[in-house]
Amino acid sequence: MHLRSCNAPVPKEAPGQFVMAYLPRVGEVPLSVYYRRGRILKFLVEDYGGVSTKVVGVRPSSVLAVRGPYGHGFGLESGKSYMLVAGGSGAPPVINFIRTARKLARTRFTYILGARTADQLFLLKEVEKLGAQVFPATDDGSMGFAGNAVSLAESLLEDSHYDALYACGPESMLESARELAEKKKIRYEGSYVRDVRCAVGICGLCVMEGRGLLVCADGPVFTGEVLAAGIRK
Amino acid sequence: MHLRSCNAPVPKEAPGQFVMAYLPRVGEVPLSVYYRRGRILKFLVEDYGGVSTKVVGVRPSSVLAVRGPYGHGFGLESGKSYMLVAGGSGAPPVINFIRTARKLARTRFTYILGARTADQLFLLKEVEKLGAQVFPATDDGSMGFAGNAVSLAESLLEDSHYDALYACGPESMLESARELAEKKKIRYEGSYVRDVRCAVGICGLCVMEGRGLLVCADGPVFTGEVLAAGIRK
Amino acid sequence: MEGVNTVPRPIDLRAKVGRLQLDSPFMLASGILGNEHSLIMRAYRAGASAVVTKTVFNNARSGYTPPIYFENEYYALNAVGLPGTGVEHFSEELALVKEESKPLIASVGGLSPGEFSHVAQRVIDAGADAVELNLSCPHVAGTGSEIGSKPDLVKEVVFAVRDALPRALIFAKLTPNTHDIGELGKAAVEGGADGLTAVNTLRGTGFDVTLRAPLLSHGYGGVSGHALHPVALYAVQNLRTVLPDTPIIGVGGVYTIEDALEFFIAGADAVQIGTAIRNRGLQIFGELRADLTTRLRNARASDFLKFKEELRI
Amino acid sequence: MEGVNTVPRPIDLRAKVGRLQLDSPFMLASGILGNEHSLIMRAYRAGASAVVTKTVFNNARSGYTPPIYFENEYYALNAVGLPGTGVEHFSEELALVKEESKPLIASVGGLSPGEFSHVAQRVIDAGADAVELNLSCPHVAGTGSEIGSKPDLVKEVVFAVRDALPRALIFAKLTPNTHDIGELGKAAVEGGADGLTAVNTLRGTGFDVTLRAPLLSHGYGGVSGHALHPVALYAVQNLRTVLPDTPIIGVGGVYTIEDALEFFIAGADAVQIGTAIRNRGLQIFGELRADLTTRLRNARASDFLKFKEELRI
Ligand SMILES: Cc1cc2nc3c(=O)[nH]c(=O)nc-3n(C[C@H](O)[C@H](O)[C@H](O)COP(=O)(O)OP(=O)(O)OC[C@H]3O[C@@H](n4cnc5c(N)ncnc54)[C@H](O)[C@@H]3O)c2cc1C
Ligand SMILES: Cc1cc2nc3c(=O)[nH]c(=O)nc-3n(C[C@H](O)[C@H](O)[C@H](O)COP(=O)(O)OP(=O)(O)OC[C@H]3O[C@@H](n4cnc5c(N)ncnc54)[C@H](O)[C@@H]3O)c2cc1C
Ligand SMILES: Cc1cc2nc3c(=O)[nH]c(=O)nc-3n(C[C@H](O)[C@H](O)[C@H](O)COP(=O)(O)O)c2cc1C
Ligand SMILES: Cc1cc2nc3c(=O)[nH]c(=O)nc-3n(C[C@H](O)[C@H](O)[C@H](O)COP(=O)(O)O)c2cc1C
Ligand code: FES
Ligand code: FES
Repeated sequence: MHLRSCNAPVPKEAPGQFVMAYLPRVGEVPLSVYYRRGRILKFLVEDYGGVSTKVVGVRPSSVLAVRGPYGHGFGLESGKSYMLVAGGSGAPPVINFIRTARKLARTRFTYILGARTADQLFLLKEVEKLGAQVFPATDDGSMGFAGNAVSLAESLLEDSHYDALYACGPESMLESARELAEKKKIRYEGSYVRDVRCAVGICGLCVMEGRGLLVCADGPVFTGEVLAAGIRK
Repeated sequence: MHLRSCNAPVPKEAPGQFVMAYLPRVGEVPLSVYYRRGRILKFLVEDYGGVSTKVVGVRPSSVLAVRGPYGHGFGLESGKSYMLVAGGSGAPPVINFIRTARKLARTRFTYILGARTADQLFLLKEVEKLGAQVFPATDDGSMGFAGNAVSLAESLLEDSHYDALYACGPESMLESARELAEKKKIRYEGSYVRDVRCAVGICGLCVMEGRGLLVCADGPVFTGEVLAAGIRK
Repeated sequence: MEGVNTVPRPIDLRAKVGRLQLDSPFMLASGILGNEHSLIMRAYRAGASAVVTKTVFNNARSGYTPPIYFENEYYALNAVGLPGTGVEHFSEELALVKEESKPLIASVGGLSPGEFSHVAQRVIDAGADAVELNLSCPHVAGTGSEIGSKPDLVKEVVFAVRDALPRALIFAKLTPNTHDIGELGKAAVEGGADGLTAVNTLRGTGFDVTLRAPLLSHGYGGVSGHALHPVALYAVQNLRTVLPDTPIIGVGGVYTIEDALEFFIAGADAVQIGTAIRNRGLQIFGELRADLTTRLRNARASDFLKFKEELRI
Repeated sequence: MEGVNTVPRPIDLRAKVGRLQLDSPFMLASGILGNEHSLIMRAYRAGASAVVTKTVFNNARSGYTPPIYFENEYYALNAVGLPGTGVEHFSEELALVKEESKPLIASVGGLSPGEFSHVAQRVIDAGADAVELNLSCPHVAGTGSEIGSKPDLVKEVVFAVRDALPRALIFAKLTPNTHDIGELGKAAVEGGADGLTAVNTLRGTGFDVTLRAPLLSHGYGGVSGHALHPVALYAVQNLRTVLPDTPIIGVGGVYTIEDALEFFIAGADAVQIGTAIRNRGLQIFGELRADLTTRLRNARASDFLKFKEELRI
């Protein structure tokens, strides 16, 4: 997991939107903006073994091209309490969301980061500094809650009320987060990953199968209702 | 000689600029704007036997396309006295000039229209109404001055001072007008005709030979100095 | 009588491309969202009169890795590389499309006449109303325009498909990367095509000057959008001249009703929309329908087919 | 030392296209103002490193009647029809061009190999430094791309000119209206061309929907400007691949220094400017020179030839 920055006059994005980052002679990957300040963009990139490995390996002097931002981010309202669940490389858009949303009045965040083991947990301090309540969860119990992030979210939701559950991570995690929110009758938004190639809603490759929705143009963040309704929305 | 109007959202032109008028299945000709009011443009078209003949023959219901305006028009300053010499189809831009310039303070116009015979003189009353002093000249002496328009201009210049001599008509007339202005040491501007096809300064066909100047883009109105200097300007 | 409420005359937008009946002349072009059943249905609901699917091959293809798409204000460049799951799986997708009243046209690819005819047979069996043979993709080796730029190969491929499917509706999609598209059109018709789709993208490329790198991972791709429009219009005009009676679908740079009308003047029977979907969304179909209705009304025409005939020059 | 006045390093913009020596890589394209001696001299004075004249034939040609030109924000369409006074008169024009230090390249047309070689001989005799064979105009019957789209004819024409002018500098200007521009380039080189100019315009057309009429009197014409840019870049890239050592001049949609740099990345040795003259005037030459100087300076390069080699990918 590395931190990369690059200069690019990319228009300002909303948390949850993504860009396409192109490393010449290697490839282009969709990345959520983790941090931005003026022309500086930062990403958190997980090493998946393909293009991402090369992106992780770029030296600070390398030149990357960035196009975007694309898609739709997380809904944001002041005066609400948000339960935020991140897994793996799902952290960046969620942290960016907190960074933006914390400027709003009477807005509360609980941030859960799930991973297999303590080594894979990162940036917890940083998120704490942003004013969120932070709870780690590890499958092996090596740090924080022993179990998956959504189970932890469920137990926290027993104790206190939240207006919304936002999630970003593996699709199985998103599925259980969505079910949990439905059960609790609170707003759900999740950021989904598909095979994003054109990123502009023309090639169809990032379809949410059977729903007529495109991750790149209609998402990557979808609400529970939109996911349920699909093209009937 | 006919009067035609057509609707077109052509940007406002300066007197002396021209448009390209396209009559489908017939052709396109450069025409000076004779009159404009809002989306109504009027032209005076002489029947030369080619495309112009067909343009002259269009019924009021026909649809024409107009592109432009193109080129540069006559220089215009208030407080000056202008000697304006028109021959044949050279009248339209000159009349348009008077129509625009008469709104300026302390500006005087003398308008000479030359033709072979009285039948070919036209719109004299209209120009008088615009506040110009009007002098017809005919080769056969059938109306007004007997002789060519430039000779008449010369004799008028003997009697009183003018700041500038502007001319539009056959090239031989323009040549003598230019010489006259040079002799009298007054400003000269003339509107020239060449084989205008692209009208945007790219094909080179409307070149003022040996001068590196384009009628469509640098003209159709040229000052005496520019004509003398050519590309050295 | 002015001032009195009058019921506007009903306007009939129906179009016909040979035996293909359309509720308007505005179809979705191949490769644009037509790779999955729910996207196809979304296009129908947005007002597309027909959908041409993503080109399908016999076997699965992964296509090219990103970057596969570039755009500026003048054109789009793409080299997607014809990814797909293969005709077996794609036939299941086709079967899931529930839209009885609008034609579904399967775009068929192949590396040989045999593959074209096999895939065509499979998609027709799966319920496609017609096939469009992709003889024109400019950036995949061994298929597309490599076949489609040679009249004899065009004829051979179309003939193979016609032979396998004597009664199917067959369109041949042609490449503009040729000196003589009329020859390609004639070859397709001789091979047995019912109609032509003109055109696919033009070969093109571009570079990121700062990165000193091609804009597309494949190195080059296909030019679509505004830049393609005049070339596509020429193709249709030329095909209409050499094949006065052949059904022709125009495609290339249709963004507005004017762009579409130019195709009808040139001789097209219907048009497909591709790149403009990126800029104007699928709602472009509804907008074009509304704009065409207005045009017909203003021309005091009640029927697109007649209106179109009168546009022709 | 910052703050101390330093003399900026001298920047050398000289370019080389084979034996053609240029004071910068920015040339004027054929058909753009190159029909008369005073216009040619105006282009030189504005900073063009070389001028390619309007294409000249043996006999006078009147060309097409207006409308011959259309433009929108995406492209220009033209069908001027190669008007000219014929080589006899044009040779006199060439002789009037007084510019010793910059190359004058005569664009040569013909309806047969014999006409090409005859006209080429006349213009070289009249003082042209090189000829560019117009094997690519897309809208005149019997010449241009009708010849230039067939490798065997390309070779035959170039060979005839080479035969007549063993030592002359010969460029062949190629058409993008082909499936395989590499083949055309190879044929020209086999025929004896010193270098290639890529590309001429793409066939295209358009209609005025209100008038129900073609935008050009000829019915169709050639597409230039922005729309042509990706197609021309592909042509140069492809030619550079199949002909690694052949001098290549890129032309098509150069408006900015970025557009030119893309051509150098693709493998061009110099570029020609056409349609952009309409938008940016002849002063574009001075602007491009200034912009290239800045680029070289920023890259700490002092010399275009080296800079260009490093750009190549
Ligand atoms: C909107 C969006 C935002 C993203 N933001 C980030 C981010 O901020 N940080 C980050 O690290 N990653 C992010 N990703 C994921 C990232 O773009 C790539 O998918 C990931 O880096 C894999 O790329 P790769 O080329 O290394 O892997 P590949 O070579 O493509 O594959 C490596 C392995 O991962 C699997 N894999 C790859 N992609 C997928 C997929 N989409 N679905 C299922 N399996 C897959 C492959 O099957 C393979 O086993 C985002 C993705 C999307 C769609
Ligand atoms: C800037 C500009 C503005 C103009 N404004 C007007 C206007 O307001 N009203 C108007 O009536 N005309 C105007 N003209 C002239 C007009 O555009 C045409 O040149 C004229 O109508 C001849 O067209 P045609 O097709 O009928 O003649 P053609 O068929 O071209 O020729 C008919 C005869 O006229 C001769 N001829 C045609 N053009 C020229 C020429 N350029 N030089 C010398 N001889 C020529 C031909 O040799 C032939 O004998 C203008 C021209 C220019 C360049
Ligand atoms: C992203 C993209 C993917 C495409 N994929 C295909 C394809 O699979 N099969 C095909 O025949 N044409 C394909 N095309 C070409 C289009 O169908 C169409 O012919 C072309 O884009 C021109 O139309 P447009 O200018 O409206 O986009 C594709 C075009 C684009 C932009
Ligand atoms: C008005 C016009 C006239 C042209 N005439 C010629 C010509 O006579 N001979 C020729 O080889 N190319 C001719 N061309 C093609 C250009 O030289 C050039 O190849 C083409 O326009 C692409 O470059 P651009 O995009 O910079 O304009 C002409 C182009 C235009 C726009
Ligand atoms: S990635 Fe192409 S439509 Fe989403
Ligand atoms: S008419 Fe083409 S340059 Fe003037």
